[in-house]
Amino acid sequence: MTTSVRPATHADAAHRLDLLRQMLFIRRFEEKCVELYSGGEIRGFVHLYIGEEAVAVGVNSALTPEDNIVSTYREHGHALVRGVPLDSVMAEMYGKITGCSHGRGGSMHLFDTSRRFYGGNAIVGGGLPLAVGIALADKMRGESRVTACFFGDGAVAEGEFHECMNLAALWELPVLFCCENNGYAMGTAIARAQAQTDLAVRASGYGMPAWPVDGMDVLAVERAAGLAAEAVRSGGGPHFLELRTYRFRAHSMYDPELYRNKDEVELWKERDPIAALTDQLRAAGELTESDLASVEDELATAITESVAAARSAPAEDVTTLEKFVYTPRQP
Amino acid sequence: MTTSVRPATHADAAHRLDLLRQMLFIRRFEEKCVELYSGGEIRGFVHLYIGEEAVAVGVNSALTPEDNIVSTYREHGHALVRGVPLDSVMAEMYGKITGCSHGRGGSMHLFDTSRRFYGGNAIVGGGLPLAVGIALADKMRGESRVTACFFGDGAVAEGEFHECMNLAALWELPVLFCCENNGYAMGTAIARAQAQTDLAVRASGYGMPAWPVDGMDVLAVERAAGLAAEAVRSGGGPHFLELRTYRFRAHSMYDPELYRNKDEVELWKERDPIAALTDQLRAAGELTESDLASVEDELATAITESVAAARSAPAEDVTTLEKFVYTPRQP
Amino acid sequence: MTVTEAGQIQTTYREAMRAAIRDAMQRDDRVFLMGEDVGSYGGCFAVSMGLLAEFGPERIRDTPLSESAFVGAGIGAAMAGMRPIVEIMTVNFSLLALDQILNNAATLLHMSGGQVGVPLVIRMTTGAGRQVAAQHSHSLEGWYTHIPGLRVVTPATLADARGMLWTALQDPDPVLIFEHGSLYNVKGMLAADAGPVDIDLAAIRRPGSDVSLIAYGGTLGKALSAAEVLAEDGIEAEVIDLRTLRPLDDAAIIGSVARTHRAVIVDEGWRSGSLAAEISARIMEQAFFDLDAPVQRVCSVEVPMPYPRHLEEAALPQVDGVVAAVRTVVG
Amino acid sequence: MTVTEAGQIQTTYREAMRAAIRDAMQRDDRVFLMGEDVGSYGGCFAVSMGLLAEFGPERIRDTPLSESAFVGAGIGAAMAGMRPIVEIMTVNFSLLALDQILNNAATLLHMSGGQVGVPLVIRMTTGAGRQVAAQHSHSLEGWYTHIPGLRVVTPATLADARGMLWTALQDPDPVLIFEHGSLYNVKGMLAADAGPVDIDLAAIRRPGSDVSLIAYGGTLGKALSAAEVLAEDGIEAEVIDLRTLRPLDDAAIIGSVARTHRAVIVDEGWRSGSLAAEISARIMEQAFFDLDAPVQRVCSVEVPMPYPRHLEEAALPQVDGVVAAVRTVVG
Ligand SMILES: Cc1ncc(C[n+]2csc(CCOP(=O)(O)OP(=O)(O)O)c2C)c(N)n1
Ligand SMILES: Cc1ncc(C[n+]2csc(CCOP(=O)(O)OP(=O)(O)O)c2C)c(N)n1
Ligand SMILES: [Mg+2]
Ligand SMILES: [Mg+2]
Repeated sequence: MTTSVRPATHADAAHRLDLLRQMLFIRRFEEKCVELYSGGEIRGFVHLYIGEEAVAVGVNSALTPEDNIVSTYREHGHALVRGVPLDSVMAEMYGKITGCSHGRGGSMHLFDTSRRFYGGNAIVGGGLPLAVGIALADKMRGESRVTACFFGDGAVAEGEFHECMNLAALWELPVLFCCENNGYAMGTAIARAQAQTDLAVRASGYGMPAWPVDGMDVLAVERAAGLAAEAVRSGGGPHFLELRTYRFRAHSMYDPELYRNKDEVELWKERDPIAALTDQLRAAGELTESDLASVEDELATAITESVAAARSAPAEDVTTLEKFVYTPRQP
Repeated sequence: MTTSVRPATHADAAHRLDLLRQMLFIRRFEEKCVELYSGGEIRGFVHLYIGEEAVAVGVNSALTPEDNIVSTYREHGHALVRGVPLDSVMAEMYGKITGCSHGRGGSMHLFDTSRRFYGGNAIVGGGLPLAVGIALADKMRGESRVTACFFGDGAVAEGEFHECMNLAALWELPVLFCCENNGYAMGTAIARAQAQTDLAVRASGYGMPAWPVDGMDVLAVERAAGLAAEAVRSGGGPHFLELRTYRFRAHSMYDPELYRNKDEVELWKERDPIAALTDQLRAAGELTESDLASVEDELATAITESVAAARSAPAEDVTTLEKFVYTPRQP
Repeated sequence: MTVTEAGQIQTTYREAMRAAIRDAMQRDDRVFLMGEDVGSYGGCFAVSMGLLAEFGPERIRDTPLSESAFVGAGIGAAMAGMRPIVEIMTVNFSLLALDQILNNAATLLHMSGGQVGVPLVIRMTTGAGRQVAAQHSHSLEGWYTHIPGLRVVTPATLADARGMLWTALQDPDPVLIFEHGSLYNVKGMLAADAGPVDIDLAAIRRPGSDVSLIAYGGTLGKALSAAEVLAEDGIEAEVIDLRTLRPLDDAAIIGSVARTHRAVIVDEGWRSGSLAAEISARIMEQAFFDLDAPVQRVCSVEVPMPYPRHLEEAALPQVDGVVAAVRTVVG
Repeated sequence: MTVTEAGQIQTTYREAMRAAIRDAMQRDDRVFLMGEDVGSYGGCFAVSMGLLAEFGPERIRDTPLSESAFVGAGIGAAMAGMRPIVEIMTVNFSLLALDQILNNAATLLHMSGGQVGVPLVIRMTTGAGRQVAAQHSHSLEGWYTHIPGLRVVTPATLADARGMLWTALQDPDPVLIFEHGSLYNVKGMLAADAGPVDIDLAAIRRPGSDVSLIAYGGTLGKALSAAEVLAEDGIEAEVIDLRTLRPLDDAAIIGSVARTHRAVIVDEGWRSGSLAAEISARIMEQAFFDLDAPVQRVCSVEVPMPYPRHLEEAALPQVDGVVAAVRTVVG
């Protein structure tokens, strides 16, 4: 949390530009999703991460490819920055064979085990026990991996949260709990769901280090996650980060947003993590308009191409409907 | 907790003698159960409270008849001191029609709604949501009742515990959480189940007053419960007491007790709440041997009579097997 | 709302449900609605939209994401004399509350020997069809029909959406109402003075003599469509809307089969262990000698729901499949 | 252990299960046992007695009372390459973990498009018969047979208790093992070199030509006893032990019915929505024209289990009831 532990790379303009690029990547991807959803090309439940990009980017940046990630239904950002190929994520939104989950999962169930990305879970709190178990396996085998587990503020009210926090702390498992506190669980403001709204305080009651982080500042997230992940990796047991953030859009694709007022949304939008870093880089003379334009171009091209590829990719044949229910038996 | 709030009655010798009598009542009742179980007259799971009597007696003594109680499968003590008639409790152990649950429940499911005694729940943690709901009803109707909810240290690991603590605190419900911390959940010592073994500290994380109490000292329990119940009753929201106690016998009727050593058991037995109060009263000259003998006689007679009554009470006819599955419809 | 000359109003299933809740709240001040996002958000499926403004946050009570605790709290409040309507957002999340529903709501009356009634209504959305994939597409109402002590109803029409709730609230025992997600937008005419309806009897939605087509909730529409297709070929299907799944209206089912000598059951649950199996078994037991052909089931294919539309459609019962099944029995 | 000349040893079902666990632990160091009181206590039903000393607390892993978290952790550990055996003390508590079992264990393979296998074994005790009343007497294995993605097995013999576990552990998908509580003390002879057995096929435990008596787990013994009673009257029942409840061995069931033309199913689940219903429906669909009489079910009466012995006996399937049911079909 202090500048003393700040890795050298953070000072590095190229690194900061890369963080910006990653956040833009998520943003542009999801803006395209909005378009495609409106056009009826993608369906189901689609939960946008817009506004929260600094969290995924900052945390992921502190992880190594050997670490594990368990996420929620609001996981486009986590998947993309983890390196799950854009084309396979887009194809998954279309339910095509080339999707990262073979088209079976859709937006809420992105998986890529080759990148140790363990989904995509649509039951609130449902991924937490999986993260505990993956970390248990690592610990039993003496592997020094971190399992980063994302979940929302709403999940903190679930019994499973409690059971998992206790179990991870009791068994000193290498889990990095990343609570994305965006202030709402659907339409329920945190103060109407939690007796103790200071979630880091709550978490520290389990006897694990826990602290709040400005989730709108990608560098702050990266620093905190770096510190915590390092502690977890070196045997310090589970750690908990409360990443204070905000979603700029509806809970799912559209909702009437009766539960919050426009001023609040506008106030948070002023803290847009992408705008903030852009301004910072500009002010430091580390970002020119043409740098930005070329990043945007590159992203736009890649996203457009991914849409084209997804559109033309084959859909699975209905005759294989029952595939993936059981593992094919070895003869 | 301090002597200043200690009700006048506590100084009262008659009151203290009554507390002793109640503890002895539970003890003698359960000793009889051991005998009857060994003789095969009562069956099923029977969980003894021996060693923990000060908790039930002290807490109940701080409640009024208008308050509600929700308990566990280790509830003989709670039921008896609440005033559920001995004969009906004994008959329930026999599964007879005259039992307090019409014989349907047995040892783990004692009920007496006329005494606002809401059972007798054999799912660990399962009673907690009921207590929250009963308290919610009271609060919505503006009744000033306390709902005392008993549960063990093991239940604290269950997700339901967490959900209920949060809900009660969030909605400021009149629940008195009475955690009977006897150090073990079956064979699992608390340190092998809880990352944070200081349960009062854990509880206070929900933003409710919570403190540990010497559960082997009935006067200490009564004082703490009195203070907490008063605070709950007067709108102070939920409170949590961690009642530190010990069961002298096996988890259920018999178990090999491999999980704890004899010395530990002996050490705790030296703190037997009944012996302690007896000694105290004797030392203060408030208890003569003949007082004690007459209490014991009275209890022995009542218990013997209850056994006789239970034995000769009718068993339900099998033709009514399906009774109590649905409420009979009004025509 | 315009009332036609015939005393009819144009409405939707959603509005009919909302009118039923409003009506119950007005009639009985013990009634309240509790669940995730029933208040500020306006209800996940907008059923309770506007009710918060009308009845306030005490009676339109938003809960945290704590399914076990708030369902259990509903049970406790019902025990204590209130008449809660608990909304579980969808059946998918009801698993987290299943212990409370089975081991408390359904069982307390019996365990207490008739003392503790649980006049609780639990509403939840069920079913698939919106491409929300494997964790959000369950039809588990069949499981609930296995539980003694519960009543399970499935309004499939506007009149039942409007009328079943009040009757359920009058029931002294717990009643579960399953609302198929595909129905909320269904439009139609309803008597302006529509009110409570019975929740005991199945209804013949279309008379016919050649085959009994047995359906409920979300499959009723498909059965009726199939009946129309079949009618073009001169096959007259009698379409039965079960309405109440527990207890089943055996007389209606067996009566119809006695007339038609053939039956096809349409049930969105996975085939193995479906409610359709129970109905088939009952026809076997009670009408074997009336049957001219084996009873057929049209159920969901046994696969977690895939995201892509064409696979989801292939997994679910469809009109074609129903028609084909009927053709095999009226060979 | 004395080995007879025929290479047999005298053992119990409990010891056979324990031998199977020990064997698996020795063969494969990815295997570990995890659950409530499997360690220090020696296992609730003493199945794992002694294994803690042999394998240590890492591999004989006591858990807190957190069914959802430790079952989910088993899923996560299996995903990560371990081979966990998770013990849920009894099926009654499995409801608290049902969300993890259905929405993760059974579904991950599909949601991830074939990437995430869950080679997990979950063992639990099922059934009634020990007067432990309404919350501790469930037979819910039928529910689990409804879930695509799971395999469900029920060892009813010593050889199966000894042999099913290893085969289950070799299965790439989650396998649930239900052990009926009444079986642990069953004594008998077992081959000294007994080892893995198939978990695909039903077994004919007694050949016969007059009626197919279909049973499994705790009801197999009752079916065999009934067959003996019937044999005295010249009625030869073929007794089928289903062994695996999902997937059902249709060929064995239908083959037997084709020979006997009559069937009675004995299942301890409550009648409505029982596994027996599914079997009856399959016979309807696949062997209707072979039947000389309607298939009958002998199930539990639909009542929460009452405590008194005579009522419990009346509620459960008994030999008498099986005999009577057979007489109605071989009229
Ligand atoms: C167990 C469960 N209950 C309810 C839901 C419906 N639901 C989906 S997301 C959500 C809100 C979750 O809020 P939070 O955890 O804060 O995550 P966020 O959506 O804000 O990222 C709800 C209620 C669900 N998916 N799972
Ligand atoms: C949900 C659930 N899991 C497991 C059990 C089995 N069980 C009964 S009592 C018990 C230990 C509970 O310990 P604690 O809460 O400390 O209460 P105590 O018995 O010590 O009074 C266990 C594991 C159960 N009844 N319910
Ligand atoms: Mg949130
Ligand atoms: Mg304890």
